[in-house]
Amino acid sequence: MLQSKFKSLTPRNDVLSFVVLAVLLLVLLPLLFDIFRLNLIGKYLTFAFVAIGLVLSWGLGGILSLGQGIFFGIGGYAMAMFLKLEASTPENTAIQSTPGIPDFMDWNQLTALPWFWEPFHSFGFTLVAIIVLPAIFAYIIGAAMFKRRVGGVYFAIITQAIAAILTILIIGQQGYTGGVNGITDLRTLLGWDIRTDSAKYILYFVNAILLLAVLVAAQYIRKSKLGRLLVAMRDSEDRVRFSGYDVDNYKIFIFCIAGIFSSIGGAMFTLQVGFMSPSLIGIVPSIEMVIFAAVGGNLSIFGAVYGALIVNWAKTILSESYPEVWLFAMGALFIAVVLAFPKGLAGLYETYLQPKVDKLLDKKLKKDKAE
Amino acid sequence: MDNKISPATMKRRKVLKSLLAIPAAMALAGGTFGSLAHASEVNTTGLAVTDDTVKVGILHSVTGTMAISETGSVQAEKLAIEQINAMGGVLGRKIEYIQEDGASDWPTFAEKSKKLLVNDKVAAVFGCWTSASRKAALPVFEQYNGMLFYPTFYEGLEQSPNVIYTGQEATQQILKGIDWAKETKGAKKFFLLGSDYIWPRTSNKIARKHIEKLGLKVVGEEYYPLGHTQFNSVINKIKLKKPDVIFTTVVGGSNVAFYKQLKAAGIDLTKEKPLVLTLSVTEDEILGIGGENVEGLYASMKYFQSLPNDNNKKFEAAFKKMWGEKSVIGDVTQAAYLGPWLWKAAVEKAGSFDVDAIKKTLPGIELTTAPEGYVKVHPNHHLWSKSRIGHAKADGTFDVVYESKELIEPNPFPKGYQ
Amino acid sequence: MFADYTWAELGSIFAMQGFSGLILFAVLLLMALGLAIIFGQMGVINMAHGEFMILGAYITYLTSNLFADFLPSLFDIYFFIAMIFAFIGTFLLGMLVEWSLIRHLYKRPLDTLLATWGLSLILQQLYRTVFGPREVGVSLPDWMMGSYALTDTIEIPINGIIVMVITFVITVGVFLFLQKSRKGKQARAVVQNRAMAGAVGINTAKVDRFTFALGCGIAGIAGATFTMIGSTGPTSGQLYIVDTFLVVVFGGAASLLGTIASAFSIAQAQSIMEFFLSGSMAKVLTLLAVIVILMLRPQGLFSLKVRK
Amino acid sequence: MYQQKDFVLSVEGLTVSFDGFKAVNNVSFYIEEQEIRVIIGPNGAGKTTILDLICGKTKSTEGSIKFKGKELTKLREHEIVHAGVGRKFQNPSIYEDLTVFENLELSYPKGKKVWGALTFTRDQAVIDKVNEIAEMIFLKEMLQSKASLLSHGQKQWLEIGMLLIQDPELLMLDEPVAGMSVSERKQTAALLQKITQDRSVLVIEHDMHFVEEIADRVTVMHQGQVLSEGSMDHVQSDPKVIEVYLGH
Repeated sequence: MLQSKFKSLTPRNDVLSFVVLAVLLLVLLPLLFDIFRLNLIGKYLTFAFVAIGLVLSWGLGGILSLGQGIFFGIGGYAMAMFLKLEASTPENTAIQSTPGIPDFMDWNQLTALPWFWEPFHSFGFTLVAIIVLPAIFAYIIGAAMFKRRVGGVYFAIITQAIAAILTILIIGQQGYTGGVNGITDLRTLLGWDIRTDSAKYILYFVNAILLLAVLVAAQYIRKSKLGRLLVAMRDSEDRVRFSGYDVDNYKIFIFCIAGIFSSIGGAMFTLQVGFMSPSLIGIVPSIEMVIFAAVGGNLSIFGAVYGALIVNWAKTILSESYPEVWLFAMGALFIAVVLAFPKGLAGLYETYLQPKVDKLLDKKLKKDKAE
Repeated sequence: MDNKISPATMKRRKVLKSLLAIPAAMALAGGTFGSLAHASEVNTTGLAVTDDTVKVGILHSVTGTMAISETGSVQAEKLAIEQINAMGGVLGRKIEYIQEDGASDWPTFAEKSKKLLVNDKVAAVFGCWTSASRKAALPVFEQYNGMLFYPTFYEGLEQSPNVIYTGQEATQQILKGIDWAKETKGAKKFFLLGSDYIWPRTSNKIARKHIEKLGLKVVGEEYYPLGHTQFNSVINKIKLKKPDVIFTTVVGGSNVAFYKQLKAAGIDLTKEKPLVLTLSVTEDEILGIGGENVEGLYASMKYFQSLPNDNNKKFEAAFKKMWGEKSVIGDVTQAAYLGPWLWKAAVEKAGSFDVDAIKKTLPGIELTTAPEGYVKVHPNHHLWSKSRIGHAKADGTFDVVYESKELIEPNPFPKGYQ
Repeated sequence: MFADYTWAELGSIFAMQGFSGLILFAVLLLMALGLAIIFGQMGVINMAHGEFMILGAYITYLTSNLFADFLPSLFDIYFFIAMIFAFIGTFLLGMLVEWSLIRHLYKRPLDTLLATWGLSLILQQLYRTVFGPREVGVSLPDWMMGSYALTDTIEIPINGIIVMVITFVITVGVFLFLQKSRKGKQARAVVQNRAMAGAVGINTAKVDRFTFALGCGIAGIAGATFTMIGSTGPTSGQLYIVDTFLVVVFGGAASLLGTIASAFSIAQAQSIMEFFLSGSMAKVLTLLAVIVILMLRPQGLFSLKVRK
Repeated sequence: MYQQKDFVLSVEGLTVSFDGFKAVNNVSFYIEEQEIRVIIGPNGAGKTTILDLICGKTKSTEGSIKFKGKELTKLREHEIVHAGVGRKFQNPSIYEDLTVFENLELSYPKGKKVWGALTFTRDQAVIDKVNEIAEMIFLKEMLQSKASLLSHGQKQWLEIGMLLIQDPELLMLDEPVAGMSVSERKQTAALLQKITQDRSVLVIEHDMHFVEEIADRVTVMHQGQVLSEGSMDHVQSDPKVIEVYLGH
């Protein structure tokens, strides 16, 4: 009927993908791996937040940002600032010249907490900041660029430069930011020790559930008229514009959404890994995040999750066993993704596996189809 | 932190050790120590220790931008481990190392530290190079009670029961160097230049305080982003300010650019007008810069390859035998070499691989065979060591022109310099 | 900050500072020229541009060893031969890369970014395997390293002059090539209208390969030149990539004149700010200024106004 | 002033220059309600640029464009669309990755703000309207096909359909029959007859037979300027027009 959509987007397949992923994340992986590996997987999954955002903005909207590390960093730093303040009680920091402020500030002769750190005493504010700050930042960048019709390659390079600037700034302003070392030695969240194994289990599940929630949100956007508009804009931006849409606003919106997703990932990264540093913001991590999305298939939000998991997994395994060859392998992988299977893992799945899955499902769901 | 060990355990361990010493092991052990205990008693915390092997970790960047700097440390640690094994190992056990790549990425260092401690259960880890990588890994070592031997000279401001800092902290490297510049060279005006991150900034802070304490003057302080390659502007500023000493803490690829451009701008280091005193150029860096470009440079650190003592001659010969005639040894490389030896001494003194046991024995451990000369572990887990000034020659080596008489006490939280 | 100085001192410092700005201009321009062809003319986002430059630097290193060992008498001029080798080496690698990689991606510019990023990882590891992870020191003949004392207080770095001369020659060469030579005209024709160029009998595949390889070859020359002022290591190339892209984009991607203007303005801005501010802040402010201007004028400094 | 009330569109003194080259130079013309106006002229005469200027794709250097008394040169593209101006491009520009249904649905005048698009639901009114338009543009059977599968002519129709669903008061068509087969052309002419009944239309066309068939009045452009204007017979007998066409 009219409600039916593309074959590749049929809800049935999406529901299946979602269930499979949920079972994998919430049941299989926790059963299969010890907490050390599970914590690593949790870390990889924080990059999946970024990759999902990229699928929306790049895959759907055609907006390639090479600066998603900016937003990952905003969320990560917001959370890290809160945790650091909690860790810097006057008792814990008694040996400092100014007890009660983070250690790196003390080393840099700050004698009072900078004003912009103050609100991060509040957990509520921190949570709001994790969502609102990236949205504001993305809005400013997006409004400035899209209103002036900066797009494509230019947008990619400018966002990359912004990531570079942010890194230089954070490293240079070490008294306020912890500099190149980042914000480290984070211990408790509202009094709850996040370093214990049980806390790591819980954080893993929180992270996985958040990721699934973000997937649902992404799916909703993709399925809404807005999602179709983004696809339409990629095909023919002018046609959309002259159908009475303010195209720029849609781009800004989706860029903000991608930023918010990344920021949530960053915050979860800080919680699970226990620190945040500029090395997660700069050009290299930002490009790697694009590559997770590309490997997964830049049109598939589920692919993004698998892409982030598999590339990071491969990186860990390869660098453990063959530290000298993993760069070769990574390089080859990126080239292969672009040249041999441009639709990424999702594309492979759609070509080879999905027809079989469909057949299976069709058999079982024949009765449903009768209506 | 649950670093404490119950007194009962301690007692039992001591009793067991004296009772169960296996005489047959004496021959195996090559006479360096008296007893070979069963694995379960020298290791009560489930470390990867068997009756004849013990696992340790080596954790440095083999790939990425830091690989340049960290290679020497890996080589030195492997050399020390091989030598210790040739002498019979530690408590009669051969050291097996598991090497992990930190990939110049700080989260990776944390991740790999955890892998080494949790999965591989290594008895000690030799590794990290940058402060950032150490800061990232440190909570892991504290949480899982591992022992890290960290080789790089660094900014101080840290003291962890789970880390032994085998390089110098900032005051050890800086204070004597500035004293020397004042006394020997009559320096009055200093220009401070560094890469823009925590080590140069902290070092320059200490340097500035000390310079001002001595009644001398800082005429400029400048920082450039890591990896910056254009120094002509700052060189012009230096020319304008006419300092007696350029005190530099520029690192990495920027170093190469800085010295090449300094030379091209007509500042001949051998003329010492101004004199250039660095904390960050070791023999390793000179390989990349080219000896002819730094001839006349002064470096303030604790070790130079040309140190004329016997320990160092043997070390240099062994290093070159293992890693090739062309290899060079810098300050950090030597400090990395100390790690396995300090660990061995502490383990043998404790008679146990347990981290809590060696935490107790480490302070006060001495090495008389260190290439840099005698060193001793301070209760603050840093090393007592000498300050030295080297004068670079065109062939890329240093002449040692100054050596402090006494060992300098490590002072990672220097009062009055913060 | 100038109170204690005589006018003569200040004058000579400003003269030297102006010269520093010019050197920086030459450096930025040389970095960007190759990319201006590859990215600006062909639309290929070559993230491995820095690695091509470093290949040029490594070739220079090898050549210098070769001369030092076998032809010490000619060591004084080896550098120019090394530059030719660097050009040939990177040109050939460029052809190989175009043939194996880039030619499949002309319709997908953003994908070239990913593929060439992969290429840059592979090249970095290749350098590391072959030359070791350490930086190599490229020894240069003595006459290239000193300075020339113009007056008592004004000293001009000789390597700076050499960089400027090389940049000038290469720029003029590229300009003449694109504007006057048959191959250059073909290259421009292909860029402007691939289908039409093919229809009038231009072998577009061949022209593409040549153009890409030429850009790489120029990167190789740049890399060789930068052994005079910078470092040569497996990851040194990454230091250049952001600056290089910004220069090209800021200039207006398709315009060679724009690239020149952009290199000049960025160099002067940075050089002046570096003198009054700390190096880090100068860098941040320069980048910010470039981005703000790009937001106001997204087409870059110079661009052809065309009917779209 | 009173004069303008009768005109749907009044273009006055319109000029645009690209780097000194005046693609449109001091052009004025007026379109009445329900009028079908065709602009003809040789390549490069500035015809498409005129449409670009009216719909806001290109910003004018000088002059004014008034649509029902509203100045368009100050408005942004989507505001011009909301004011009631629809425009079809020369090359069919549709969304190849979406179905015909979705193509039409996206042009439906509802949910055009970000929030509206997020919460847009496909209700019966939308479905009915899409069906009605699809019928009109001969694509009823193709609703669920991807637009990339359509023939060139069908794509042209689809784009026209996308305009119709917005119900604009001024419809601008850039070469609507270019690249069509003879039978398609006939169907299109019929379609245009049907849809132009209650709105004003501005068409660019080369095909003189087609122009004759549909035009109320014709404007001839040459080198960025209006050369002649009037009924088809009038401009065909205008010596200036003859000179330009035959002189080439």
